[in-house]
Amino acid sequence: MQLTREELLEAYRTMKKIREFETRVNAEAQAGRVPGSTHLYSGQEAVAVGVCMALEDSDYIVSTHRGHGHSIAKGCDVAGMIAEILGKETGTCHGKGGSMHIADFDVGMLGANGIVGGGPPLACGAALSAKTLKSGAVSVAFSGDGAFNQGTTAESLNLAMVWKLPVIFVIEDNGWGEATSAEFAVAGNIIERAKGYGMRAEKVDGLSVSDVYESMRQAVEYARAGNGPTLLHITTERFFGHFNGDVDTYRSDAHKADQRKNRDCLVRFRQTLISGELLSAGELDEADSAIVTEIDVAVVAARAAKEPDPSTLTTDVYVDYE
Amino acid sequence: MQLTREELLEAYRTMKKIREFETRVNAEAQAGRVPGSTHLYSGQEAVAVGVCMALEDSDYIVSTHRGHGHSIAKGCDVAGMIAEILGKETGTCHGKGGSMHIADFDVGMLGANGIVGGGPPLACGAALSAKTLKSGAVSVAFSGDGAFNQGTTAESLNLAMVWKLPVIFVIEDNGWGEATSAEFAVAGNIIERAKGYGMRAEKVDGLSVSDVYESMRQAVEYARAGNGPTLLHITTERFFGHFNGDVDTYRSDAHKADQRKNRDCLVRFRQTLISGELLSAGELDEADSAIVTEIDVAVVAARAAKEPDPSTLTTDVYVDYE
Amino acid sequence: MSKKSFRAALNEALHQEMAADERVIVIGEDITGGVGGDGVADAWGGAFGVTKGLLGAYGPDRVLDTPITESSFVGAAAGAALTGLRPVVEIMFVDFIGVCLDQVMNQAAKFRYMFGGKTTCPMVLRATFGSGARSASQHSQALYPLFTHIPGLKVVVPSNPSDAKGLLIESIRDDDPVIFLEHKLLYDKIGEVPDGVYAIPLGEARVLREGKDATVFAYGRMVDRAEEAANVLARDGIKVSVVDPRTTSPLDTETILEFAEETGRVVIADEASPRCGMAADISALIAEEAFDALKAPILKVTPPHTPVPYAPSLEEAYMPDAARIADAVRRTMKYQLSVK
Amino acid sequence: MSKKSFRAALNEALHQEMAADERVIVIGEDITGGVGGDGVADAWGGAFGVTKGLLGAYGPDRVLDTPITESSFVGAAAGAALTGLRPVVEIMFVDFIGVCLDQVMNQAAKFRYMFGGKTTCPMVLRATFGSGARSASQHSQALYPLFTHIPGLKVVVPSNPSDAKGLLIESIRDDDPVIFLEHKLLYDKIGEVPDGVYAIPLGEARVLREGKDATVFAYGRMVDRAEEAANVLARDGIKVSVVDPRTTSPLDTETILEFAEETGRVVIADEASPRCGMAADISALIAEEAFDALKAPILKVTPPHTPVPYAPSLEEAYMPDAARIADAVRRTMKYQLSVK
Ligand SMILES: Cc1ncc(C[n+]2csc(CCOP(=O)(O)OP(=O)(O)O)c2C)c(N)n1
Ligand SMILES: Cc1ncc(C[n+]2csc(CCOP(=O)(O)OP(=O)(O)O)c2C)c(N)n1
Ligand SMILES: [Mg+2]
Ligand SMILES: [Mg+2]
Repeated sequence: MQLTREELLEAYRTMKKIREFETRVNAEAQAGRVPGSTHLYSGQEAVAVGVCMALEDSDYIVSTHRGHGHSIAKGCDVAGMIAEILGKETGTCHGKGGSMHIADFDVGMLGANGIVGGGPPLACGAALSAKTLKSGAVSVAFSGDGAFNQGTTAESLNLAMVWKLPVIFVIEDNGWGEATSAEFAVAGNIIERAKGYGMRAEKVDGLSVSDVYESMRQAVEYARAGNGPTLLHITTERFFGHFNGDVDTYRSDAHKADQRKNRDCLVRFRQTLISGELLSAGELDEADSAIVTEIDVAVVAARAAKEPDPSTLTTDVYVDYE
Repeated sequence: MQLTREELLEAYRTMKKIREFETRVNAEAQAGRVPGSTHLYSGQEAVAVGVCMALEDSDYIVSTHRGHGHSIAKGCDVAGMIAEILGKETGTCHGKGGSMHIADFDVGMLGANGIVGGGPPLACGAALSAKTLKSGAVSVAFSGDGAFNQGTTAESLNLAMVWKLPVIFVIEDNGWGEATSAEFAVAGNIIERAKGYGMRAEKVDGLSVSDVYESMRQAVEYARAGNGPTLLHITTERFFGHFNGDVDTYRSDAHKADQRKNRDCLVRFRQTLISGELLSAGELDEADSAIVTEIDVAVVAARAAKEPDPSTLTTDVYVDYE
Repeated sequence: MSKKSFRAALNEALHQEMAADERVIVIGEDITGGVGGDGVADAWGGAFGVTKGLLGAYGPDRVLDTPITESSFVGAAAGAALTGLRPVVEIMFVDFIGVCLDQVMNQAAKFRYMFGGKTTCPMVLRATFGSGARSASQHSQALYPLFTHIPGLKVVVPSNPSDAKGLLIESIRDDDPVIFLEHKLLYDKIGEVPDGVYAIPLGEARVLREGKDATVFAYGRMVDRAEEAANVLARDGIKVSVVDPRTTSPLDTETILEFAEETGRVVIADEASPRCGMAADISALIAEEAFDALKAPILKVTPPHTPVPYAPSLEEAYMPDAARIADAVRRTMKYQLSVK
Repeated sequence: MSKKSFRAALNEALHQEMAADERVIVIGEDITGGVGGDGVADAWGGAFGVTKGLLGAYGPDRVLDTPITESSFVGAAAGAALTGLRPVVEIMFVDFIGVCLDQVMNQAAKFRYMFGGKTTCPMVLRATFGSGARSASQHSQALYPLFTHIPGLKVVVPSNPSDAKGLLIESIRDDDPVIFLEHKLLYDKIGEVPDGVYAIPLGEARVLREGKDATVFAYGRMVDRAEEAANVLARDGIKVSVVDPRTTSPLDTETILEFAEETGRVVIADEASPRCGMAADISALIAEEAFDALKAPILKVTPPHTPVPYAPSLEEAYMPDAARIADAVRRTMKYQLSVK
């Protein structure tokens, strides 16, 4: 399906927003202003954006520890996100969650997750709500190649088939789970493993946002029509180390340079847009600078925001906690 | 590979021993002499026997809640087993374990297991010992069709491939997990699911003890040669309800009658032996009556045995517990 | 009001809440039983028959059987609770929490807090617990101390049919995740149970009897045994209060402290393992907040720190009985405070 | 004897035991780090660097990286322990026990008992724990009360480098399953650590200082804070004993009771959640067995019953500090026993 100019520009904007956001988070972290650690999404933008472009606000996503990109693509407010990461009361979770627990129920973002494999069962549950309440919504479980091995993921694939749930399993295969390669850790083949459950499954080039979008669009259509789940095995690139403190010596410098040079989904998309005369360099530059400004404003505001008041330590444990 | 007369007779004996044991356990239960509940193995004898015939004493098996057959086939003493099931101090576990926790380390039976899916990780561990200590042993994880869905099983298939372990996953597919059919609960196909991990996998007719033995023999050879795991998907029949108190109304009487009449592995084996002139009816009858006597002696002794002394309540929690 | 079993009372609670609120769904292994078979449907209605009949009344969209994959379906209940449903999910034996604790401990329990109060997770996890059924080590644990330890969870341990019904209705209506634990030896217990719909607030103890000599606190199946002990003691002129806090979290600290203060002598009879258990929890509460009133050491009557054994002779010795409770009360009565 | 970090002390313990006993193997995620990459091998040596260098010394057959599947590899450790090996298995954060508790609680912990004493399961499960690193709710829990509750497990919570080494060596040699918990903020703590091989028995408390006015019991990172509090109090002439029981199971009840009896005033400072926690456990022990000697309520200093928050302002308020411990001691000192 052909994307309009506006849709392409929006996709570019969101990818750029994620990239810029992560660049600034990394800078804040290096300056010692991020209290915890963060897992940067840079390099994988085409996945989050291609996936979420195919979704409505009323659809659900369940994210991972590497959740900034998913959150932004699903429509979370970046000002709240950066404030959350800096541990401020203006943060998305009022400072209680931090980078790994960003959630925004208004846009169907059901939460990042610090537990590898924690998300797929929850995504099945959201899909069950959609099915039971006949809302027509679909639900997406983002998982990494590492998370794909967790028993919870395997169980969820089975449950989704048994209950015929409108859920899409998006496996973002960046080749690594922390410092362990997928080549070592993932036996066999992700697509074959999904097909073993009788599940519709497709391999997708995660460097192409339009490929991701198109595969996702079909999966959503399939799910909304009541046909059940799909698994998308999307190959992608993790530019940084596993977390902001990881020096990443297990990958050669040559590998990392090559990644940035030849396998950058944002650069590729920009080139495609320009060479295909879909958008001009000027238009894209303009988008870029608007985003840089937006993120900068957000960062400055987050720095200035107050830390949560210690009296809030014991609130929101229970609905009726005193 | 051709089995000798002696081997065939031994296989028959063991199958009969399991059948007779279960018949007596059931009778004891109905008479109110079994304190807990038990899961009868009747109908599945060809699986346990075919599998264990291909193993040495030094090989390991990890069993399930339905473990009597596996235990007997691996060489556990039936007198100890029945005493254990009756909760006596002469039992295999001195009355502490009961039906679901029979184990005998001297014959490589690492334990029945009350947790569905509890066994496969343990079997990987036993295989790891064999590999690390270069003992040449292999390890077998028995699991039901229901247990096959558990995340622990999926993780174990992956781990066995990643670590190239000498482990054999024996999936005993009796079509039911309690009152839920495998048709409902197992999405896709067990063999395809195993192959998704790149694992050697084979479907086997569990009504034929020689088919089971032959497939198992090859899997053991493959594992001992250092090639890694195999999964055997063995179809079989559960004659009784899920446990001794299950009235089993979810299967029609016709189905159950047909099972007993046409899909009894013991009857089939006997017929094959006789019609193939491998063993005579007389020889088999003789074996039968020896077994009936052996089990009867065991039951009578178990009934007469003492209950464990309450002072043993707190022993064997720790090696050095006081 | 009519006589009903604990099982029937729970079943009635489920029926009434499912009838009243479409968002209530029930999930679990064999909670109907017979899916895919050629025999009768709803053959089991749960391993202990608690969900029997729901399938017929509310259909397979709201009464969902599952594969044997607790992590995925307990997690699905949590995810459904985040998105508009009010699932009641069953794990057959609480011992099975080992395969799915993450979805309870790190997901359901923590959502509201981690997300800064932005959501609720109104789910109920039902499970049987307890020793006495000769089910051995992996099917007999109490385990409510584990859940009580985890902030974000509420934990209910009813001791009789009418409480079971009212507490389950309240649990379903509660907006926080609730762990609802049913002692397997109580299912056949009969009691007067109101026919109508009623809810019993979580965190309110039930006082079974008041006596000024000592107080016995007990949950679940221990409540009957405490009553039994109280009857025996009454014959000797010892008057004890028996208090069933009914929920371990929230805990009715007010009532507990009031009785501890009034009687000054306290025995806690609990079936859970002793270390970091509920008996210790209540004892420590009293030792900190009602110390002044104490006339004797706080005595805990619990099983030993061992797994649950199979053989009847051992399991009977494992579980605290009325004699042990009465004996503890007698010991606390005899205790003379030395001058400090 | 030389100065070493807590991390280095643990690493040394692993090296020494692996050198001494071929059956000792190490299993875990990224415990080498870099498998399948084109960069350097043993790049991580564990998420916190504790296993660094083992790969080079003992090779990939004894130092095993894993997929992210805790149930399978923790269970594999248990299975290996049943069959001749002595595995040390690492789960990166103790919070992850949620995905693999069954293999610990229902398998490893219960084998010996269920099987009637016929086997041993000599495995060590290592994990980091604790708050203070801004790791939020799913990566900051203490959780040792969960393990302490489970019969069949031993639980070790070291507070300093030399204890860490001696206790880890003992844990590896112990024939029962041991949960060995390392506070993540202690890894860089430096202390004198003997270079040779030594083992510290499990179940023996360490007395850091003796003072007759009150006793503070503390584990892990709370031990330093208790010492800090004791120093502050000393300036005011209040002399407290500080006792680190070092293991929660077995518990050195003898030393605990001795100090409770001697000082009559007790404060328990603990980082675990309060309900059914270690502070409650120790308090209840004392309230039952040393009641006679008590001169004041037993005070617990713990975090509130909430998940661990992310923001520094909240997390600092969450974790008990020296000021709160000192304050509790002062409150217990002021307490005057009323005549009963
Ligand atoms: C249950 C659990 N085990 C281990 C971890 C530690 N951990 C955090 S992220 C990660 C790697 C995940 O790899 P993958 O799923 O491929 O996602 P990626 O980091 O590549 O995005 C690990 C092991 C965890 N958070 N939860
Ligand atoms: C973790 C866990 N969930 C549920 C159960 C209850 N249960 C015991 S046996 C069983 C069915 C197992 O089915 P299958 O694996 O096919 O073995 P079968 O009974 O057919 O031999 C169930 C659900 C359990 N023991 N453990
Ligand atoms: Mg990855
Ligand atoms: Mg089955």
